[in-house]
Amino acid sequence: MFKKVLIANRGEIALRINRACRELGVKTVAIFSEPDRESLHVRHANEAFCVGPGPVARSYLSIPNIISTALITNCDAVHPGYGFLAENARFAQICADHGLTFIGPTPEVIGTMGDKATAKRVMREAKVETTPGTDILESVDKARRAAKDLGYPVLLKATAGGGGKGMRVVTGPDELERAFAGAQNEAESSFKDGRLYMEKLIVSPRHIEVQVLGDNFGNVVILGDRDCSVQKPSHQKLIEEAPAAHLSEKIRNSLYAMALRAAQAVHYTNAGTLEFLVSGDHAYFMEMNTRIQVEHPVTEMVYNIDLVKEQIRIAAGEALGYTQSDLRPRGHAIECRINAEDARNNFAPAAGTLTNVVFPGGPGIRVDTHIYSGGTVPPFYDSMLAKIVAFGETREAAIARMERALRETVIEGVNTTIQQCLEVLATDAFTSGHYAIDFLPGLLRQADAA
Amino acid sequence: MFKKVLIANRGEIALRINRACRELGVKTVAIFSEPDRESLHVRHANEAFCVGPGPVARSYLSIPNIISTALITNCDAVHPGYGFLAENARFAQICADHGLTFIGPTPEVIGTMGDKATAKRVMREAKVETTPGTDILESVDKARRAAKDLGYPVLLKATAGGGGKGMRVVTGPDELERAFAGAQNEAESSFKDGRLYMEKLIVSPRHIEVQVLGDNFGNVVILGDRDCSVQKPSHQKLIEEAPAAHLSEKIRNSLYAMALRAAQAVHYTNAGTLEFLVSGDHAYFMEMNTRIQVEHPVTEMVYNIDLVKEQIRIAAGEALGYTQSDLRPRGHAIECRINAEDARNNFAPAAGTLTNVVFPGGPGIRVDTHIYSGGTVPPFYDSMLAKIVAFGETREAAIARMERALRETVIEGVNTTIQQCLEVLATDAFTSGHYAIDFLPGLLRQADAA
Amino acid sequence: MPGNNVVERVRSLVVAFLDTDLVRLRIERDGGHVELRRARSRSATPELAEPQAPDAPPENVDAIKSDLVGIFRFSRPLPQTGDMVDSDRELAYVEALGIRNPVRSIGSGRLVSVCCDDGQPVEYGQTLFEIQRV
Amino acid sequence: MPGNNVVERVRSLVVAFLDTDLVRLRIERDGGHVELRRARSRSATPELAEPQAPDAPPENVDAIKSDLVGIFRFSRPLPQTGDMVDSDRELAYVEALGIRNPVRSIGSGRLVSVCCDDGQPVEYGQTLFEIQRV
Repeated sequence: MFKKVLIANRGEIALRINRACRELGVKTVAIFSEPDRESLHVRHANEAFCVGPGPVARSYLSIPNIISTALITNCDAVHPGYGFLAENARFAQICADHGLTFIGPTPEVIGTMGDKATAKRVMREAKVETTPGTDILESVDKARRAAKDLGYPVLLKATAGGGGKGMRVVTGPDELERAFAGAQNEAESSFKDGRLYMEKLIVSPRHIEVQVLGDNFGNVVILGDRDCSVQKPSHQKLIEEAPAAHLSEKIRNSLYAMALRAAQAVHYTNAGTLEFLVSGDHAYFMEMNTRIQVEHPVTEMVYNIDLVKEQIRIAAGEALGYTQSDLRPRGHAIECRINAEDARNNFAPAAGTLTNVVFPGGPGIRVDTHIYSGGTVPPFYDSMLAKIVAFGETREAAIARMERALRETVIEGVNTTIQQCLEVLATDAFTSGHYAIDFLPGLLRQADAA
Repeated sequence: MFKKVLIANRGEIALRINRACRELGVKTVAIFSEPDRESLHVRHANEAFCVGPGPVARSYLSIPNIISTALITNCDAVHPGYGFLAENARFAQICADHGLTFIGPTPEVIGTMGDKATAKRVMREAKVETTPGTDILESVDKARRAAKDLGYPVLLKATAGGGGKGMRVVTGPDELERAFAGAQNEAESSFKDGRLYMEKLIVSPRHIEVQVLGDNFGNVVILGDRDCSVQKPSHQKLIEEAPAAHLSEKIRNSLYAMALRAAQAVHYTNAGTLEFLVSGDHAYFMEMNTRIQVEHPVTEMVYNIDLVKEQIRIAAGEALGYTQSDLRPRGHAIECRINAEDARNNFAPAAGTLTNVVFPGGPGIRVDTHIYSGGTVPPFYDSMLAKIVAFGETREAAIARMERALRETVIEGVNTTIQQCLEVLATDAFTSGHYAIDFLPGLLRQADAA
Repeated sequence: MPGNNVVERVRSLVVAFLDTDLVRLRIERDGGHVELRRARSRSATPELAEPQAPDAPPENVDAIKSDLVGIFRFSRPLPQTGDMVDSDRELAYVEALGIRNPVRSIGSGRLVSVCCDDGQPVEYGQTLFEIQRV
Repeated sequence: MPGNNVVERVRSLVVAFLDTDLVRLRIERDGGHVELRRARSRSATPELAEPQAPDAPPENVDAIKSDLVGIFRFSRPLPQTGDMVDSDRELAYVEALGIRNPVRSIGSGRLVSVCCDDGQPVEYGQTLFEIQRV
């Protein structure tokens, strides 16, 4: 086991990693930016070093200062958490170059999965279903034939694209020519590369993801699924649950089989998540996150496994202590993300001083948070304040528990998503478990119209 | 199911009951004393009524005001929690007389178990082992013969006794005459009744208790055991765990069998706990608590059962939804009681304003508390501020988790038992699981001597 | 609480009270209470005295509070704001567990507010009436 | 941040600053900073001026801070308290990832404190030296 781990993150996930380390008897080094000096993750670590000012580029993304901190404190490993440097293959490689174990998969796997085109190709080779699509389309005629083959609606995408630039939804042949020209022009002006390809548009899909864990000895286990379809219009997740409701055994088995093939194909090590779009009887691979996810606690609760401890054990060279058949999920868990955001104003992030903070407790409630009464929310970072997780023997019990927990929660000083989460929990769509990724945007439009 | 429940308590247990009710869709009415107006249990209930001033005799023990509150708010049931009126048979009867369901066993069973002599007799009839002892001893000679039969050390006790008055430990025949006279005089002057009886003194026993649950249809289940041997010199529990460590299968089976016979003998309904002294291969019944215990969360964590919801369901006339063979404990849970007390000064209780309160979170941690930053601790009540419960797959993992959770906990404004709990956790006796009820008093004497 | 101690406590309370801007201080504890009222300030110059604001609480007003939990009911004749009341007038009763517990004016004065409706549930310590002592 | 806005902000900052008892105010933000210092008060009468208390911070002192994380090492000649330093004197270096990053006096003055030991790990923003500008 490691002697000392540098936690290259802030906020609740830095605390989460600190907890796992302390419980394993591993010492910790926190890094922090100047406005985070009074943060709990700083207070709870064995040592803490300021690595830069507020802006992330000069602190939590400052690879030289982070590596230097790890070296002068004699750390033997680095846990990147999520966000920041967690999926930066170069950072993973630099850690290795300095004799530090990066707690995550290899730089090669991070690189492969980080490049969406390469990831899709690798997945197809591993017989994982990906969204049907084409190669580069040289002309509108070729696009027309491709769309007919795929079936409308389709999505035109710029091969150099990103951030929605050079992307067009095409619902029928009438729109194709105009959409093609528009996308081409936009791609040309944005990326100086007007080449387009086409994908089938999956209408009203569910976002279902599968948790995998692989050790350095070729053992891979699947730790079930999570439904993360309650997403803001920006596609950021707001509420997640495990397991996904109303998922047919056929789809579930197919998802698990694909995830296992994918992990084995790339010799995946450590924790990772395969994200799928599920529509009807089809599941399409979207991307793989080569890190711990924000929503990992729901899986921990139904599997009674500490995923972050598992990450550390695996990175330290330990073999998984169980096989797939030992793993039995139990009950149901739901997570609500409590963000410093104004849900009535397009989830605009808020910063400020927290005048009063009271979290819920009692049976089946887990709270992961870095905030406290009198603390501040700096303007530089992710707006997530807390994750409230509720466990119940049944999905219904978990929802009832989450509702009472949210009603117990007090956060004064900034706007939060508590009320928005309560509104979601009260809908028929959510209580019945029949919802897809267009659910929350639709609910918000209704609220705006009312 | 009930429509509305009156919660006849305060503090964390009032919140605990409120949570169970809310999750079951049952409305709640809180009662409170004047200094408790800003308490969380008041804030979270659907309705709340002040029933008197600070002193308990005029508020939380004011049966007329409590019953009147239940009636004018149209409650159909009353949950007494623990302490206050929880084991008051008369209160249970008054509830029934006013058409209110008392969430607990029948007044008759509460009365039987509340009278220690009757309880012991009933237990012996049910073939439950009780501390060996005698009837009234008319003379020193009879006492000498009885002591020889029982084997020294023995305990002389006043039949009218209480609070340690008229009680003497006798370690050998030389001390008997003097002890008999002393106890007799003390009993005579304290109770105007000098009659004495004798019990075998159990040296350095463990306090092990068994949780039972019975419904109104004769079904009884055993929900395992708890070790509550970490007790202050006043015999108040400080740390509890489930299951008890190093309990032989023989003793465990015997405890469960006795608990089952006892519960069946009195047709026990609702939640109850049988407390035993365990010494070597022997277990002696001490008393039965006919209510929910402070330490119930450790059982909830290893059995994944909500005991307070079960209490409510049973009282509402539902049958247990499982049998003994469905119940499988898993892992290990430890509870630390965080009291407003000065452990360095004989656990003297403290009152005041809480200037800063931060509770631990993350995986496997449960916090039951009514306190918050800026709240007050009135001088009138029990000094318990919070229960921190840690779950782990193994006892070792639970201890490591508890330790990190206690280190994360911040309570400023009053002295607390956090440091004392950490000191216990660090001892060889506790980590090895080999400790008895004289463990904490011995540790405190060592600290005083040092 | 020994007698001497009480005297000492009240003395230090008075000293502390005179050091404040308060005109009235009432401390309730364990069923007893102490009340201090400041005499009209001798140093206040008449020129500076302003007419009392309309929403300022009238002076010498006692709250008649409920000492139990129950349903509030008016007694007859119906007490009304402005009524002059006798020293032991029964204004209302609080019904609890089938018993009518009378609410009396405890001293005479003018009824300045009726704080509850007939049939309303009331809690311990809830103000039922306010009476201006004359 | 548009230029006009900056001027406006500084103006209101100056107004607020003059309203306080502060003699120096430094605000750092996003890598930039604003510093305000009060001229010797014209209204201060010499009779009232007391000798400076021994533990009061000396005026016109700049902290030389580390802008990276590493191991602090003195340069030669060994800088000592009381030394007069030139405008670009290399006082020490912070070694990080095998690179020696020099720490300079950034302007001349008298070295009033040496805040770190040789070989000590230092963090971003940690004060290494204090220099009194003359």
